[in-house]
Order: sequence, then structure tokens, then C-alpha cells
Amino acid sequence: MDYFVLIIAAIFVNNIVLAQYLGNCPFIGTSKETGVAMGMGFAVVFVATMAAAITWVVQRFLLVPNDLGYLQTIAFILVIASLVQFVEMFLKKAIPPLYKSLGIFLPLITTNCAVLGIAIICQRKQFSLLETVVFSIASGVGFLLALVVLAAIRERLEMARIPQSIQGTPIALILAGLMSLAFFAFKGMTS
Amino acid sequence: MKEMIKMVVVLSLICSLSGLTLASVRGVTKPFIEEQVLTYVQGPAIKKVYTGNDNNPVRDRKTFTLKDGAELTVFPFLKGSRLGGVAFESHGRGYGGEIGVMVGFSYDPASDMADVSGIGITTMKETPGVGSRVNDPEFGEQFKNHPFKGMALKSAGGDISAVAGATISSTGTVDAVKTAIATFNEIKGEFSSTWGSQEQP
Amino acid sequence: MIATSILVLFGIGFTAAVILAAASKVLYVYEDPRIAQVEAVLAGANCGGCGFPGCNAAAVGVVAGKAGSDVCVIGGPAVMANVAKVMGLELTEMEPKLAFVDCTGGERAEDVYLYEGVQDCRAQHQLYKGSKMCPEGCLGFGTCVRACPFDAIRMGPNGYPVVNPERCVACGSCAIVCPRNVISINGFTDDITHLNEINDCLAPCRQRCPGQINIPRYIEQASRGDYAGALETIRERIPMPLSIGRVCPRPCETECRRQHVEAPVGINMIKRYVADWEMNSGQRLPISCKPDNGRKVAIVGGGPAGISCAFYLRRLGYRPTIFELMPKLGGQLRYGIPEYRLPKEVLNWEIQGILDLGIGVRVQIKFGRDFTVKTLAEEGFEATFLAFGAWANAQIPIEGDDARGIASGTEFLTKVGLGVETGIGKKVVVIGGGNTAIDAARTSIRFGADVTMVYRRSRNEMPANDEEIADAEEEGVKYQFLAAPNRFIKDKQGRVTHLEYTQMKLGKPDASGRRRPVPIKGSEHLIECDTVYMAIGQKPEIECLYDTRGGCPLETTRWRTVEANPATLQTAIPNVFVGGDLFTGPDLVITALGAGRKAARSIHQYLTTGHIEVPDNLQRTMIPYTIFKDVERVAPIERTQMPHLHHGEERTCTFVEVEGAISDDEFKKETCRCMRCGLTCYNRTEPLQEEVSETSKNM
Amino acid sequence: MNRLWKEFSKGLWNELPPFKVVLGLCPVLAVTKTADNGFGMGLAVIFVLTLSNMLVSSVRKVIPAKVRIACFIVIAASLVVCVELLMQAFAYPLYQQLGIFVPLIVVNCIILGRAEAFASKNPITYAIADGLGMGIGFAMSLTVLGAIREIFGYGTLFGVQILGSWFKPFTFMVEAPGAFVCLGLGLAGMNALTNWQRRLKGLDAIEGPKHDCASCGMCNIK
Repeated sequence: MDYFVLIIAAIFVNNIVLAQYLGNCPFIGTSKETGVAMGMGFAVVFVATMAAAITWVVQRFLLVPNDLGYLQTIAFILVIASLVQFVEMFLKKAIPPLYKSLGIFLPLITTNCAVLGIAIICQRKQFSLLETVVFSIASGVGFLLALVVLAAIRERLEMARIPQSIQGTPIALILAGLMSLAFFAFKGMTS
Repeated sequence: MKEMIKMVVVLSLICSLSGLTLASVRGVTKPFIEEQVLTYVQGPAIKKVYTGNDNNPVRDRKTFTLKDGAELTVFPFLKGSRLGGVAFESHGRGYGGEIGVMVGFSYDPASDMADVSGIGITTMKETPGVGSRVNDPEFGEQFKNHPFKGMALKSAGGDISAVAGATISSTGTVDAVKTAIATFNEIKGEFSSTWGSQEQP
Repeated sequence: MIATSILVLFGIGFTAAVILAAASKVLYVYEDPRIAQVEAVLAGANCGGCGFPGCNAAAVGVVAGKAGSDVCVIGGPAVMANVAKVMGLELTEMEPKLAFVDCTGGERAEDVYLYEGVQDCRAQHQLYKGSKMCPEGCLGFGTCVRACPFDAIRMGPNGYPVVNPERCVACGSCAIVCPRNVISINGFTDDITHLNEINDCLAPCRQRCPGQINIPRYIEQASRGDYAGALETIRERIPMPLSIGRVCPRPCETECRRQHVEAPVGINMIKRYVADWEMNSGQRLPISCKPDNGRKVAIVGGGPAGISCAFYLRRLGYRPTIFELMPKLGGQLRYGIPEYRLPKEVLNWEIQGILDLGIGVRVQIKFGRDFTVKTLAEEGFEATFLAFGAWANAQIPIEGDDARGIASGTEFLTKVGLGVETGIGKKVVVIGGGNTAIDAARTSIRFGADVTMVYRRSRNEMPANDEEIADAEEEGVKYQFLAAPNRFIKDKQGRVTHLEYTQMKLGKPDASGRRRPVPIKGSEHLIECDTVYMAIGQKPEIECLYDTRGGCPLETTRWRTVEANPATLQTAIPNVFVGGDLFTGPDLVITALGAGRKAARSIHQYLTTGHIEVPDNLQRTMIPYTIFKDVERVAPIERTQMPHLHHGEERTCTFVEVEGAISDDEFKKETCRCMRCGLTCYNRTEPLQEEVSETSKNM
Repeated sequence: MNRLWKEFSKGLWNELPPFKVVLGLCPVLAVTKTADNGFGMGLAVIFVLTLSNMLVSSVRKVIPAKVRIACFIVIAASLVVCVELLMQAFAYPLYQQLGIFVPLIVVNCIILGRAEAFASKNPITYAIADGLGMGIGFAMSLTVLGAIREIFGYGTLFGVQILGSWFKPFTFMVEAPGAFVCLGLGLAGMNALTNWQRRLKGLDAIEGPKHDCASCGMCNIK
């Protein structure tokens, strides 16, 4: 399959947050400041890619040969949870600067549905290993993009006159809706 | 160290317990799931490839063993209790991977007359917007009530028009249908003994 | 199939656990085990109130020493005790802090333009620094209210935010978002160690008061009947409201905006009223102090500066000891100011209350002779505050000044204060025009003498208070203005009989702005006298600072005062501080009290952090834009007169206090006269809103 | 009994997820295209939440603190796989509709959040009541949201045409943007209601619901 199309589709057309509804808790939770949003976004790109690649191996060489496809969910989440913890320890030891900038986000990613979601989507679409890697990087970038854009808008909105009931999460969701509407336009590009 | 061992033991134990539970649940639900998958995944394709039957092809399905040892599930179309046709899945190589095609046949055991009654794409990974258009009605319609003869692309001397710009996908689809015709011819003799003699109310 | 399922999941779980277990060994990074322990005892709400991102980061911060055991703002004392236990820290009492709104202006401050933009303080602040005329005041859009994660701030009815102390955890979110620095997070220490800064909301009286008392606030509290609160406010800045309420020459009243309506508010009479209320109530109000931290500070000199410094050091938890040469504490208050202005009974009551907080006293012990800075350090005093005043009298070296019967005004007043024989005669001449001179003159009157005051300029130039001058005149003191003493004439026994002076006339103004007296040739006159008190100024006695070899580690000035950093009062020896008249030369009691607090602040910071912080926006002079004369829309109310307890003849033979207390009604009226000024705002009798809405209609 | 009712009922209104406590947004957005999808997802969550609360509460004393979260995840994941299998066996069309959001129940913060915040600290009966209440509340919310989107998006309710042929569906409502906007407006409406009630009682209005994911400090990263 054409990798370019795959990347564009993953970032824009089927944006992981705005079109696939994945990873909404961190999307709303960490989009108050652009700096934080960047950190979270990069952490997701990093972890999602590793998780998708490793779960691909687990699926292909452990579950499928043993006809245990139904254990996919539990196997994946176990792998991802251990992976995140391992990566945290590894970064702390080996690359402390990187740990400093991404470390605080890592524990939060264990239960981020974007990571598990990307891994499962890759399996459902029966991607090859390379496709899996490319797709998960692109999806992560899509998450990063949406998160940073939302954070930028919300920073601007800090000073806006918003009715009391709509302040906070509601306005963030409505903004996300408008962004999603904008991304919706990409749907026409490929079909 | 002791703490670590405890950690490993507890986690492994819980995983094994969960494995036991899940395997049991899986064992109980497996037949139900198979039925449901056939009904809802292949069911729509089966419905598309043949009209005029009054049975439930999924419930009446039978598994045949081919010459090369592979197993094939065949869905019969019955009208009243007369066999009017069958459908089964066949595969061809496309651009992005295998293309699964449900091929329906109209078959009259008495006269041994058979045609392709229609096809439906079940699985494919073709390029969206290009190869994926083999799933479009314009392409699929060409197979409706198509005789076995001439089942090839126009470029190969047949009468099927390929999807523009997606020759490989089109070829893959046609190949799948051709394979299905071969398989059909191989096992059609067993059909009437399986369903034809049924005289049920 | 069941077996494979169990096996595979067991395998995954086992592998994951083993890898993690192995990794935690192989990739082990030493992490202080206390981090986990501290984190375990924190509240775990990840609220961010402490300023760290989450409880884990806060724990790391505590272990790294970046935060104390009081890191958790919502955990309260229990959490703090646990953190302290883990860290082995001494349990420092957590000082409760609160968000503090330093603006009373709100809607009272005038708008300079009409603003219709985004209702957010930060947004408006970007447009010409906000619409309010006051450059420091609250803009009133409630950005802080929205920023508060604990729902502890509300917009009050007067257009500025009000903090709910029950909910506030002092997380500081409000202070961060406020573009005008109106909100700060204050605790007890900040309250009593704060120095006026130019962006505080400082009414003119507050700017002028050398003690920096929050005058509008205590008047407002007093007007509500909250006398205890008013006294607490006063005691945030000075420890002696009773004494200062009697003796202060009230520089604050010279700046009071009310004088542009009719007359200044009687600030000091309000202070005196609430202080008297406490004394007459029969019991002392509790004065909050931090628990004793066992650190000793020596205070040399038991005058106003020393008492003030000791008071604030004690409140900050230190263990101060006052060393006093005289038999009793009080300094000029006791030995300089006569009984009829400040009864000794009142002074004793006030000083006793301060000493009862736990301040040590050693009397009749002389600095330089009985002890030195060095011996103090050996005794375990970590810092020393020198405030032994300015007791040396200035001399005019004129002919015959060695005659008997000539003494200095302070000597005389001290003897009166000590209750010893003064040797006063029947005809007294007092030379000088300051308050000490007046005190000497009025005291002499009470000894039945005939008193003439000789001053070389005119009445207008006299530095003493106008009221005092008038009171003295009323009591029978004669004035001889524009008279410069030439020589003393003595009899055979060596006792003074006459003072010869030259008549002067006023010439051109000199550097101090006062017109310089010029002698009129040939205009010598004689005044008959048997006693002369010279009160022409005092200087500190700094000989005691010199060691036996004549060396002095402290720098002194040509006015014989000790050199120090005026903002911190720290001398050349880092742990020695000076204050009071020893630093400024003869000055007001209120100045000395203010210096005592400033020194206490410096000593506290020096002893806790080793460094004394000097904000670069300290208010040193009057803030120009706050001084204006067009005080509009205020209905005049006449100023209350201080009642005199006795009059004329009767007064001259008694030392009983002259000024009395104002009545309850007068007190209420006087408190109502205060316009509760801010930097540019004040209470108008007619509200301001109408004007704004009118102009907006016209637009 | 009183406390039992309290733990059960709090999820139905006072702490109604996701309106009063913002938890588990992804499925809320993704599966509320129609009322029956929302209802189906709600049932799945009730099942998983109740059982996971029950199991977590019953094993809470034997699990070492370090692998606590891992064990909770395994428990939740096993239950989710059960749901997956059961749904495939008996409600395959629903399974197809919900897609990957069935396996993703395992990372729904509502499951781990309740396990960590409630079940791991409370006895089993209360844990069950809490899970059941929260689950039912969540299902209610999903169904209502699904119904709204379905009515406006398709003109149907539970698949039955209720609006006449005059009605031109707003496709917007069933697509992703509609999901976000609907949920946002839903939250806003809930806030407005709360504020109105508070004002009736003479209290001040409050600003939006606060995130309440006890297991995650995401919202406070600075």
C-alpha cells in the first residue's frame, strides 16, 4: 500500500482523536498549555510506535499460531503496561534528559486508549510490521497535532468571555468539535 | 528479592487464572460465535450473490473436503426444498494482499446447468479509491448471471471490464472467481446428495 | 486449548514480571528511598497547589530540599508532621498562609476610559495598563476568581475580590494570574515583616507614617467596633499604641486628604481610644507569637527602638534580651517625655505587656563597660541590635557655660523621670525650640518656676508641635523669639544670674528652607535667671563603641551616628544592626518604633537565610500621584478637639495627664471622617457610579 | 443498607459519569451514534465495572502494592475479553458497531478509576453497589446522548422512525464533530442546571465539573 497515503490518512483523514475518538481524556486533560501538550504528544508518538510494533510481534508469533486471537486485548494491555514501565526505567537510567521531558507523562499513557487503540487497529487492518510502524508514528503525530492546536486555542481562550456553565471542559469539547469539522474536510481528499 | 519473587508469582498466577477463565468462556461461546460470524460477516455477501431462495444458507451450510485436503464451507440456496444454487468464498491475489470473494452459483442439479449468479467482496486491502473500487456495483454487476465462459478480463480475451487503473485488483477478483468455478466443478456432484434429495416440509 | 491459553497468558505475565523485576535491578537508578516515603504520606490529590506537578514531584522537591515539611497545602498539620518525620526534619510549625487582597479601591477608583472589551483583567491590563486611574488597583473582572481551583475567591460587593479563609489553601493560583499584583500569599511572618512597597495600596497617611501603620484599616475596624482587630492591625507595625497614641506628633495627619475638605482625621486620637479601651477593659488582648525557636538575640537599649525590635523578634519566635543602662525600660518615653504627656503608669502597663510575651531584661548594665558585642556572641547571642539612642547633649560653647544652674533639658527631664532632686530654681530659661525644650519648659512650670523660652528664630520656625507651643503658652511659658544666646553671667558662687542674648531678624531662607536669623548689631539684652536648660539638640554617645585601644569596627558619621544600610539597618558587622536615634540622630518615637520592626525583619531574614532581602520597589518618599488636593464629593464634618483634662492655673501645678480621651460619640464621628483612602481612591459621600454612567450615556 | 443505597445512588445523579465527573470520554463520543449502541456499550460497562469492582475489592488485601495497578488491569482486561466473547456470541451486530471500543473498555478510566479510588479501599458489598450505580449512570448517559444524536442525525429512536418524512437528518450529529459538540453542550447544560439549583439555594455558581480521575494526575501537569 502506498505509505504516503497511509501517513496522510492517519494524520488528517482519520485523525486518531478527531475522527476516531481515541485518546480523549488526555486530549482534554493536557491541552491547557502548549508546552504540556507538546510533551504529552511526543510521549504518545514514542510509546504508541513501540507498543504497536511489539504487539504486532506478539500477535503474529504468539497468539495467531496458537489460535488465541481472542486473548488479544488482555495480552496487548499487559504488554503495553509492562513496556511503559520498562521504558520509564530505561529512560531514567540511559537518557536522563529525555526522561526529564517525557518522564512525567509516561505513567499516564498506560491507560491511554490511543496507544492500545492504535495497536488494535493495526491488527484489524492486518498491517505488515513496517506498515504498523509507519501507521502508528503517523497516528501519534495526528494526536500531537490535534493536541497542540487545541492547546493553542485554549490558551487564547483564557481571556475570553465565556458563559460560566460552558467554561472548562464543555468549551474544550465544543472546540474539539469545530476542529473535527475542519478535519472532516480531508475526508473528501482520498475517496 | 523476596518482594520481587512475590510480585512475579502474583502476576503470573493472576494471568494464569485469567487464562483459565477466558479459555473456558471461549470454549462455551465458540459455536455461537462461529454462527454469528458467518451470519453477519458472510451473510450479507451471501445474500447479495443470489436471490430467490427461501432458506437460511448459513444454517444449512455444509463443509466439504477438497482434493487437496482443504475444507470449504458451502452455503446452499434452496427454494421450497429444491437446490437452486450455492455460494462459497474464494481468494485471489490483489495489489495489497488477498481479496476474498464470495461467489454465488445458480445450479440446477437436474439439468446440470450452472452460471455465476453474482459476487460479493468479503475482505480486501486494496488502495482506497482505486483498487477498492472492485467493490463498486459497476464492477460487481458484470458478474451477475454470467456464464462460466468468458470469465476473464477483456485484456485476456474475456468480457469483464477491468476497473480503470486497478488492473491487478480486477485480475485478482477475476482469478478468485475462476478458482471458485474450478472448485465448483470439482464438488458439484456432491450437492444433490447433500441437499437435493431433501424432502422436508 | 485451555492449556495453551493458560500457558500463553502465564508466559506473558511471567515474562513481563521477570523483565520488569530484572530491569528494576539492572536499570536501577539510586533514588532516595525517602521520596517514596514522602509521597506515601502526601495527600495524593495531585492538586498542584504546592507548585510542583503532582505529589511525586513534590516529594522529590522535599527530598531535594526545595520545599519544607509544609509542602502540602491541603494536607494540613497531620501530613506535615508525617513529612517531617520521614525527613527527620525538626517539625517547624506550618505557618498558615492566605491569599491577601491588597486593594480596597475596587469600584471606588475612577475609570479613565470606558472599557467594553474582554472581561478579563489580563486582557484589560494590556490596554493602557487597565482602565482604572489607580495604576496598582484591582481591575475587578475576577480573573483570580476563575483561577482559584478551590473556589475560595468571590468578587465582593465593592468590586474587588474577597478571599474565603476557610477554603483558601494559599496555592497561589490567584497571585499568578493577577496582572496588577493585587493578590499575594501572606502568612503571619509576611504580615509583620512587610515593608511598604510603592505598588502596595498606600494611602498618603500610610506612606507618611514612619511606623508604616495601616491606618485606613485600623480606623475602618475601629469604626465597626472591632477594637481588638484595630489593635491587632496597629501591632502588626508598632508594639506601643498606648504610648504612641499619646506622644506622637502625628506626621500622618499632615498628609491626610481630609484636610482638603476641612481638617485632617484625628488619626492618633482614634489610636489612643482603642488602646485606652484595651487598658481599661482590665485584660490584655492576646498577641500571637510563633513558638520559641530558642535563638537568642541581644538588644542594647530599652527605648522605643529596642522594645519594638524585641517585640517583633519575640513574635517571630526568637528569644530576645534587652540590655538597659537605666533602672527601667522606656528610654526617652520614660526619661524624656514628662508625666503629664505620658503617665508612667500607662507606660509601665504597656511595657509589662510586651515583656510578658517572653522577653528577657537586664537593667543597669552598660554597653562597652559591662559587655560588648564580643561577649554577647560568646554568650550565645546570634545577633545584636544597638539602639541606645542619642543622649549626649549638643553644647553651644559660649562664655560662662560652666556656671552652676546650667543643665541640659534631657538631663533635667531624666532626673524628673527618675524622681531625683533636680535643683531647679525660681526663674528658668529654656534655650531651644524643639519638643524637648517645650517639655523642659512645661515641666519647669509644674515646679512653680517662671519660665522663658529663648529661641533664635520665630515662632513659625519652631520645630515643636503647634499644639504644644500653644499649650505651653497657655500654661504661662513666655517666649523670647529671635534671640541668640551670647553669654551667661554668673555670680560669685558661680551660679548663673543672667543670660545675655542678641536680638535677631530673619534673613534669606537657608538649605533647610527656614529663614536664617541674622543678628541685629548692638541689640544685646539680659534675661534674669537662676536656672538654664539647654535643649538645642542631642547626639548619640558612641564612645562605648570604641574598644580600649580606641578602635571601632563600626563606621560612624559626622553626626556621631552609626553608619548602616538604611533599608536593612545592617552595619559593617553582619550580625550587628542599629536603629533608633543612634542611627538617625534625634527623631520621633514612631520613627524609632518603625526602625525596631525593620531591624527585627532584617535579623529574622539574616538568621534564617543568611541574606536580607531588599525589594527594589521600597516606598522611600511620598508617591507623587497619590498626593492631590481636589478631594471632591465629600461632605464636611468638623474635626473633634482633643479635650484637656484641666486648664490654666490648675494645670501648671500638676503632673497629671493633660490631654484626655475623646468620648464614644466623638470617637464614632471621628472614625467616620476617615475616607479609607487607597492610592488614588477614597470614599466619596456621593457615589462615583452616576458620573460614569452619565458620561457613558452622553457618549 | 443506608450506606449501600448511598454508594449505589451517587452514580445515578450526584456523581453521574461522564457529566458530573468527566470520566471515560472516548466511548461516550464514539458509540453514541444511536441509542441502542449507547445502551449496548452501557450494558458492557455495567458488566465490567461491577465485576471488576467486586473482584478488586475481594483481592485487595492479597495484592502487593507494587503490582496493584498491573493486577487491576489484568482483572479488567479478563472481564473485557469475556464481554467481547459474549457479545460476539450473542450480539454480533452490536459487536461490529462498537468496533474497537469493546476492547478499549479496558483502558476506560472509569474502570481503573473506580477500582483504584473505591474498590481497593472498600468492602465488597459497597464496591458492587458503587460499580453498579456508576455503571448504570454511565449507561443512562450513553443512552440519552445516543438518543439525542440518533433523533437529530437519523430521525429515528432505537431504530424506529419517529420523525416524519419532512425531517431532513443533520448528518453532522452522527459524525465526529457532532459527537464532540453534543457532549460539550450536554456538559454545559448539566453545569447550567447545577448552577441554577445552587442559585435557588442561594449558593454561588460553580465552574464546570472537575476531572476526577483519581488514578491519574494528567490534568495538573504544569
